[in-house]
Amino acid sequence: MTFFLQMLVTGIFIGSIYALVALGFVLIYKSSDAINFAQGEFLLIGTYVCLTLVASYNVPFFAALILTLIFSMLLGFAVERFVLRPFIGEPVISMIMATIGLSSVLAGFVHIFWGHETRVYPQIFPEEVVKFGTVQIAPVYLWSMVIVIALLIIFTLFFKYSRLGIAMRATADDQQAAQSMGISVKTIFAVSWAIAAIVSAVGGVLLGNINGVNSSLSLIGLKVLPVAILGGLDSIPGAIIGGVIIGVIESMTGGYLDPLVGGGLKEVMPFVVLVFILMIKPYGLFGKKEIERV
Amino acid sequence: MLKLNNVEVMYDKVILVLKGMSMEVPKGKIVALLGSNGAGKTTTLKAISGLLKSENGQVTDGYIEFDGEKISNSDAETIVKDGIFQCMEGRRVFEHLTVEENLVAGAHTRKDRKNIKGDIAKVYHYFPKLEMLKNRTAGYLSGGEQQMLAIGRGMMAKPKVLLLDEPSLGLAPLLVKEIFAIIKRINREEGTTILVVEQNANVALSIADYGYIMENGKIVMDGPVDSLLSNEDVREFYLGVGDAGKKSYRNIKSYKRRKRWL
Amino acid sequence: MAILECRNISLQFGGVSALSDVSYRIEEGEIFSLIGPNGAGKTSMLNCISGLYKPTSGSIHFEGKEITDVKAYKRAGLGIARAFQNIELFSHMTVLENLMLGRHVLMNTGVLSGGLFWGKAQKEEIEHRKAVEDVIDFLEIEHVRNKPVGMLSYGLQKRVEVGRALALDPKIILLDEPMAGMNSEEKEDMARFIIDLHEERGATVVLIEHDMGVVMDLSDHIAVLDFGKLIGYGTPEEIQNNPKVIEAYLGEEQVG
Amino acid sequence: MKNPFVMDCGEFRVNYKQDMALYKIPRVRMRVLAMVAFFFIFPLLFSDYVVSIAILCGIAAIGAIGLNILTGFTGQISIGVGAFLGVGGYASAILTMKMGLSFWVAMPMAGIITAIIGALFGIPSLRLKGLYLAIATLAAQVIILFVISRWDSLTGGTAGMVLSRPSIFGYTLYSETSFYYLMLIILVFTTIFSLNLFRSRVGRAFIAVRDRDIAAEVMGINLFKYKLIAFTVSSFFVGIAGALLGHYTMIVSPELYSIFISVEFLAMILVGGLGSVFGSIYGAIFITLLPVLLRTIVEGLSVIFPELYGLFSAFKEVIFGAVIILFLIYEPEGIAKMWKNIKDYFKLWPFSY
Amino acid sequence: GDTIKIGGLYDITGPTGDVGTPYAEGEKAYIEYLNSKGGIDGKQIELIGQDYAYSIPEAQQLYQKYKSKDKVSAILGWGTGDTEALRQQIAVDKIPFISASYSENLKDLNESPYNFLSAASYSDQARSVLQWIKDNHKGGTPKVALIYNDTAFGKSPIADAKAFAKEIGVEIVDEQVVDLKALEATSQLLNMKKKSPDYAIINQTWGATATILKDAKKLGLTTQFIGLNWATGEGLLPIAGDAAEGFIGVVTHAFPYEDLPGMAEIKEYLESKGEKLEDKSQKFVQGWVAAKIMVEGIKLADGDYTGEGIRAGLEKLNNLDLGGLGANITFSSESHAGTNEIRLAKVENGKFEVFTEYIGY
Ligand SMILES: Nc1ncnc2c1ncn2[C@@H]1O[C@H](COP(=O)(O)OP(=O)(O)OP(=O)(O)O)[C@@H](O)[C@H]1O
Ligand SMILES: Nc1ncnc2c1ncn2[C@@H]1O[C@H](COP(=O)(O)OP(=O)(O)OP(=O)(O)O)[C@@H](O)[C@H]1O
Ligand SMILES: [Mg+2]
Ligand SMILES: [Mg+2]
Repeated sequence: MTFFLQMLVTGIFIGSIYALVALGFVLIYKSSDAINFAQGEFLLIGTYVCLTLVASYNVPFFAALILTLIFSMLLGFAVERFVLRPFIGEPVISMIMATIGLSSVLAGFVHIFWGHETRVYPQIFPEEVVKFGTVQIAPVYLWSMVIVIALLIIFTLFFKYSRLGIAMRATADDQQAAQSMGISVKTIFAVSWAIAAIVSAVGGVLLGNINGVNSSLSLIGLKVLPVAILGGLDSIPGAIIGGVIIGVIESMTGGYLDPLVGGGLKEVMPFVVLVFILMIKPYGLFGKKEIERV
Repeated sequence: MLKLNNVEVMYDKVILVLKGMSMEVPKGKIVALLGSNGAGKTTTLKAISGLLKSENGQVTDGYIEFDGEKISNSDAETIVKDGIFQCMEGRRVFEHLTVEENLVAGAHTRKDRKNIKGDIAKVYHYFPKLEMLKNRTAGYLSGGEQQMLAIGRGMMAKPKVLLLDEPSLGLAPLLVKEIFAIIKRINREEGTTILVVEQNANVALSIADYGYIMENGKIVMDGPVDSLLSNEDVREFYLGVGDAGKKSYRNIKSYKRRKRWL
Repeated sequence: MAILECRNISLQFGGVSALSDVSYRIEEGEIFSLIGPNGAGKTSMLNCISGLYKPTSGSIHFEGKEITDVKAYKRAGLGIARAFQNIELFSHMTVLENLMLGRHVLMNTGVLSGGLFWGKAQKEEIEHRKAVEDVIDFLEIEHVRNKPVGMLSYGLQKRVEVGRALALDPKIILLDEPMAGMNSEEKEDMARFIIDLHEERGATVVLIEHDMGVVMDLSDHIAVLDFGKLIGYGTPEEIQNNPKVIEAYLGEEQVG
Repeated sequence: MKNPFVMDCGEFRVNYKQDMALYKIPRVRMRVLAMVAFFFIFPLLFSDYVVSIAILCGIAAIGAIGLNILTGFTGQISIGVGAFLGVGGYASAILTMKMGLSFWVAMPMAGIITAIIGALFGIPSLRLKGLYLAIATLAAQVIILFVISRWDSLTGGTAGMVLSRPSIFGYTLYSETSFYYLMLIILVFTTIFSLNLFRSRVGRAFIAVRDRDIAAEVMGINLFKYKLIAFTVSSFFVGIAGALLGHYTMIVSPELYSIFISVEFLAMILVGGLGSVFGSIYGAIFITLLPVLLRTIVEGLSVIFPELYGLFSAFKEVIFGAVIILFLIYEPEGIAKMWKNIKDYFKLWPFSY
Repeated sequence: GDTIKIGGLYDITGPTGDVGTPYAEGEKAYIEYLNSKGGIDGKQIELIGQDYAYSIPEAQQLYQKYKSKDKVSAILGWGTGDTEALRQQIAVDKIPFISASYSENLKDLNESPYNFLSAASYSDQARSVLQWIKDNHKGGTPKVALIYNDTAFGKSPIADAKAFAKEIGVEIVDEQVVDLKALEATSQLLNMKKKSPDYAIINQTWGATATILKDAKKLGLTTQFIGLNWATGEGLLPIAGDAAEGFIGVVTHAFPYEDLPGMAEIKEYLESKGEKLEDKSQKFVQGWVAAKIMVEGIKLADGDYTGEGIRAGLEKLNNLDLGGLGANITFSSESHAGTNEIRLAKVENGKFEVFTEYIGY
C-alpha cells in the first residue's frame, strides 16, 4: 500500500513538472496553431541564465529568478522579431520546421556559452524530504505543484476574458482576419512567445534544482509533447491534467510493469496510452475540435 | 477622404491585378464598387486595408491616400487604428470563438473599452438573431448567420471608413434588404463613410450615393448613382434588366453577346 | 417515380435542432429548389442527403432503396453529386485534375498499375480524360484547363465546382447556392448551364439559391424551410402565393 | 506534380496520350536523359569520398520521397520515419543474416514488411488529424524502437545486428561505386513510380484527401482507405531506404533510428518542397550535404585556430539551424518552388506580366 | 608521406560531450606531446579529429572521409555507438581502432579483428567488482542488484556479470533499468529495496547515477552502490552532492591528483602549455592513455605504417607499463583485450579516494 501511494504521489508531482513544461507548448499553440520544437532549448537557456546569475555572480536566488524571467521575455521577443515574423501568413508546418531550426540555433549558443559539463544549483530548496505519512516527497516538487496551479488559474482567466487573450485565440483561428481587426499578429506572437519562454524558464529552474543542468536537459521538451497532446494542444487545464496523468502512468508502469518486462516500459507506456486515448478523443481530453462545415 | 491614385497591385511579384486603379470615397458618403468576378474588387479593398502583404501582394505603383496622408503598403493594424475597417469577403469569422467573443475581437483597437458592452447590445439590436446565438461557437453558424456576425464585428470597431466586401453574399432576400438598410443607418447615424463591393448591383446602388464599375483592374465607368441607373449597359449587365424589362432565366439565349468596356 | 425521398428527417446538434420532421419527394428529372432564410437548415439537408450528417431520426430513400446508413463515400457511386456552398475545390490541383477526380468512382486504377502507368492504367486515363473534356467544353472553361483552381477568381471557381459534380455523370446533382457572389450576367450563364444539364444530360437537380428570380424561373417544385421546419412545398406559383412563405422569407414586393 | 525540366512554352499536342506524357517536349526528354546519364557516370568523375556522400544523399532521397508521399501529398504529418527506416533495416538484416535469404529477395521483402507495419500504425489516421496524428506517429517511433531493443532473440537487442554488403554473381558490392549504382537504380525507379502515381487516380485521391477531405469523401473517396494506402506506399519506400542504409553501413542498432532522424527527414521534404517528388530529392541532398559542408569549413578553420575547435563545432549547430530558418523564410515552399519561380520568370521574361 | 595520419572521432557537442570533450583534449594533448618529442622515428603524427556529436550517420560520413580522403592508418574512436557501427567497415578496410567503448563483444576477434580495448571491458569491470565483493563481503552470500540503462552501452556487461556471479557464488537478486535522462528512480529503487540487496552495481553515466544516489538517500536505502567506469569521475560529485558519500567507483584511469610516475609526462606537457594538472580531469588522462597505447603500437609496427602493420605492432605490446595511469596493457593475435584489471575508489568527503591496487579476477 505504501508502495502504491509512493508511486502515485511521485507520479503526480513529476507530472506537475511535465505540466509546467507542457504549458509552454499550449501557450504557443493557442496563438499560432504551431508546435514549438525549441521549447526544450527555451527551458535550457532559462535554467542556465538563472544558474549563472546565482552561481557565478552570486545574486540571491529570487532576484536571479526575476532577472531570468525578464531575460526570457526578451528572448521571446527576439525570437518573434528575427525568426517568426516572416512566417506570418505562411503554412503552419513551415513555422513548425522553423522552430526545429531554432532549436538547433539555440542549442548551439548554449554550447558556446555554457559548454557541456553538468552544472548544479546551490541548495535553494531544502534538502530534507517532506513526509506525508509513509510517503516522501522532495520540496522542489511541492513548489512546482503550487506554481502550476497558480498558472492554471491565471491563464484560464486571461484567455477567456482579457482583450489580449481573445485576440490571441482569434489570431490562431485566422491570421489574416485577425489583422483586418487591427490585431497586430506580430505583437500577439511576441507576447505569447515571451510568456511561453517565461513559463519554460520557471520549469527549467525547477528541473535544474532536481538534477543539475546540462544540454541534454532540453530533451524534456520532446518527452513532454505527449502531455500537451493528451490534454489537448490548446487547453491549459488539459496540459495540467495531462501532465499528472502521464506522470502517474509512468511511475505506475515503473512500479508494477517494469519488473515484469525487465524495465524500459516506463518511457514507452505514456505513448501507448496516449494513442488509445486519442482514438477515443481525437483532440485530446480538452482540445478544440477542428470545425468542418461545408 | 479616401483616395486611390492609379494604383497598381501585383501578387507574387508577377501577377499584375490592379492596372492603374483610381477612385475616391468622399467623407460621409456610401460608394459602391461593382464589377464582374476577377475584376479586382477584393484586391482593391485589400490594398486599402493593407491586407495584401499576407498574400504576398503589394502596391507597386500609384498611391492610396487617407485624410491626406499616404497609407499605401503600411501595416493592417495601423490602418485599422487610423479608422479604416474591412469586412472581408467570405465572412472569415473566428471559428472557435463564440459569437460574443468575435464581437469583442472586432473592438480590439478601441480605446473606450467601457462602451463596448453598449455597442454589443447595439449590434444585437440590429441583428436580433445574433443575440440568440451569442454563446454559440461561430464556426457552426450557417453562412448567413456568419455574414451578420462579420458585419456586426465591423460595427464594433467604430471605424471612420467601413469597407464591405460582398455583404449580401449568401443572404436571404429579406436579410439582404435588412442589412443594406442597416448599412444605410450606420452611415447616417454613426456618420461612417462606406465603400461597398457588391455583385447585387440593384441593392448596392439603391443605397449608394456614387458608383464605380471596374473591369480587370481598371475603373471603366463611374458616376452618381442615378446616372449609372439610367445607363443602358449597366442596366443590362449589372441590373439584369434588358431593354425588354425583366426577362425570364428560362429563355436565355444560349449564346449571348458579351459586353466589355475594353 | 421519385428518385429521392426524405421521410421525417430530424437533425439535432446538441441542443440545436437544425431540421425537424422534414418530408418531401423529388421526382426523376425535375429541377427541385430548396429555399428558406439563413440558418433554416438547407445546407444541413443536403449534408444529410450526401451522407455528411446522419439524421437523428427519419430516413432517406434513393431510387426506392433506403440509404440513410450508407457511407458518404459510397453515395457518390450511387450517382449523387454535390457542389458546395463555400467553394470546396482542391485548390492545388488544376481544373483538369479536379474534374478527373470527379470521376474517381468511375475509374479503378490501383497503386501498382498507376505507379507503373502503362497498358490499362493509361487507357483508362485517356478515355476518362475525353469525358472530362466534354464537361470542360460544356462549362466553357477551356482557357483555364491547366490552371491551379486556387488562382481563379470566385466566379470561375464556382463553375469548376459545378463541373466537378457533373464529371461524375450523376443521376442527381445537389447545388448549394451556385450563383452566390455572381453578377446578373454570370448568373444567367450559370442558369443556362443548369437548364442545359437538366435538358441535355437529363439529370435531376436540387438547387439551393437565394435569388428568387432564378429559383422561380427554373424550378419545377420548391420546398421552403424555416427554422428547420418545412413551411411550404409546391410549384413556384403556389409558393409565391403562400402567405407563410412570404411572411418568413420572400417579403412582400418580391412576389410577382 | 511539378517537375523541374518542363519548360512548356508554345508546344502543342494532338492527343491526350502526348498531353499526359511525363516529359511533354522532346527537348525536355533529352535534358532528362542527359541528367540521368550524368548520374550514371558520376562515380567515374569523383573520389570515393564524394561518391559515399552521394550514396547517403540518394538513400535519403528514396526515404524522403516515401515520406513526401505521406506528408506532402496526402497531408498526414509523420514523425515516425526514423523507426520505419529501422524496421526496413532490421527486416533486411534478419532476413539475410538470420534466415540466410539473398539481399535481392530480402530488400523488397523488407519494403513490404515495413509497408505492413506502416499501415498498422496508420490506423489512428482513421480518427486523428494534423498534429495529433503526428504525435501518434511519434508514438509509433517510440514503440517500435522499444520492441526492437527488447526483442533480443530476433533483433539482437540494443547491441544491434551486423549486415553484409549485397553480392551479385559472387561479386560483393564493397566498393563505393558499385553500391552507388545499386542506390541509383532504385532511386530512379522510385522517382518514376511516384511521378506516375501522382498523374493517375490514386495519386489524385491522395492530394484530394490532403486539400479538402470532406469534399473528397463526397466525391466518393474512402478517406480511411486512402490514408492507409498512403501510409503503406510511403512506408514501403522508407523501408527500402532503410534496408539500403543498413546494408551500406553494415550495421543496424536502435540508436541509429532516433526521433532526430525523423525530424531530419521532415526537414528534407519541407526544405525541398512538400508535395513535390523532385523537391524530396533536392531536400535530401541539401540536408545531407549541409553538415558535411559545415564540417569541412570548421575543419579548415580549426587548422588555423586549433584551440577554438570546440567553439566552431558549436557554431556548426547554430549555422545549420540558421540556414534552415533562412531557407524557409526565403522560400517557404521549398527548393522545388524556387526552381519553378526561376523558370516562370524566364518563361515570362522579359514580359514579367 | 613523412607523417602518419590518425583519424579521431570526438563527441564535443553531443549528449556525451561533457566527458567527450576532456577525453578528446587528452588524445590531442598526447599526440602534440609526442610530436614535440620528435614523433615516431622522425615521423610526425597527424591526428585529424572531428566532432560527430554522437550521431552515428555523422560518424559514418567522417569515417568515409578518413578512409578515402585522408587515408588514415588508424582511428581513435569514442563511444559505443560509433565503435559498434564501424566495427565491420574497419575490418573490411583494415584500420585499427581504439575507442572509449569497452564492450565485451569487441574482444571477439572474428567479429571485430581491428578493435583494441585500451581498458578493462565493462564485463571485466563487473566481474572484477563481483570478485572483490565475493572476497570482501562479511556474512553469507552477498546479494547484488544490477542497475543499467536500456542502451547497448548500458546492457553490455549484464549477461556476463550474471553468468560470472553464478560461477563464483554471488547472488544477483534484482535488475533495474533507469533511463539515461531519468528525472527520478523512485519506482526502480523501491522495487529493488524489496529484494534488499547488499550491493548494487551501476552501469550508467553521471546524470543517471546521481539521480539514483539521491533518490536512494531520499528513500533511506542502505545498499552499497558501486559504479562502473562511466558512472565514476569528478563530474559525479557536484551533481550527486552529499548523496555521493560512500559511493564506490571503478577506476580504469588515474585521477590527475594522484601521485603516479605516469603523471610526469602530462605535467611536463601541461606546463609547456602554461596549464595546470589540477584543472584536468580523469577523462583527460583516459584520452591521453588511449592515444599513448595507439602510438606504442605504431612504434612496434617497425616501419609498416599501414593498418595491417599497426595492428601487428599493437599485437606485439606486452605488459605495456603506463606508469599507473591505467592498468598495464597486453595485446596478442589471440586477444585484443588489453587488461581486465581495475581499481576501486570510494567517495570520502567529496573526493574519490582510491583504496585498491589494480585488481582483476
Ligand atoms: N493571392 C493571390 N495570388 C494570385 N492571384 C490572385 C490572388 N488573389 C487574387 N488573385 C487574382 O486577382 C484577380 C482579381 O481577384 P479579386 O479577388 O480581387 O477579384 P474580385 O473582383 O474580388 O472577384 P470576385 O467578385 O469573384 O470576388 C483574379 O484574377 C485572381 O485570380
Ligand atoms: N455541424 C454543426 N454543428 C452545430 N450546429 C450546426 C452544424 N451545422 C449546422 N448547424 C446549425 O444548423 C442551422 C442550419 O444550418 P444550415 O447551414 O443548414 O443553414 P442554411 O439553411 O444552409 O443557411 P444559409 O442559407 O445561410 O447557408 C444553423 O443554425 C447552424 O448553426
Ligand atoms: Mg472578391
Ligand atoms: Mg447553406
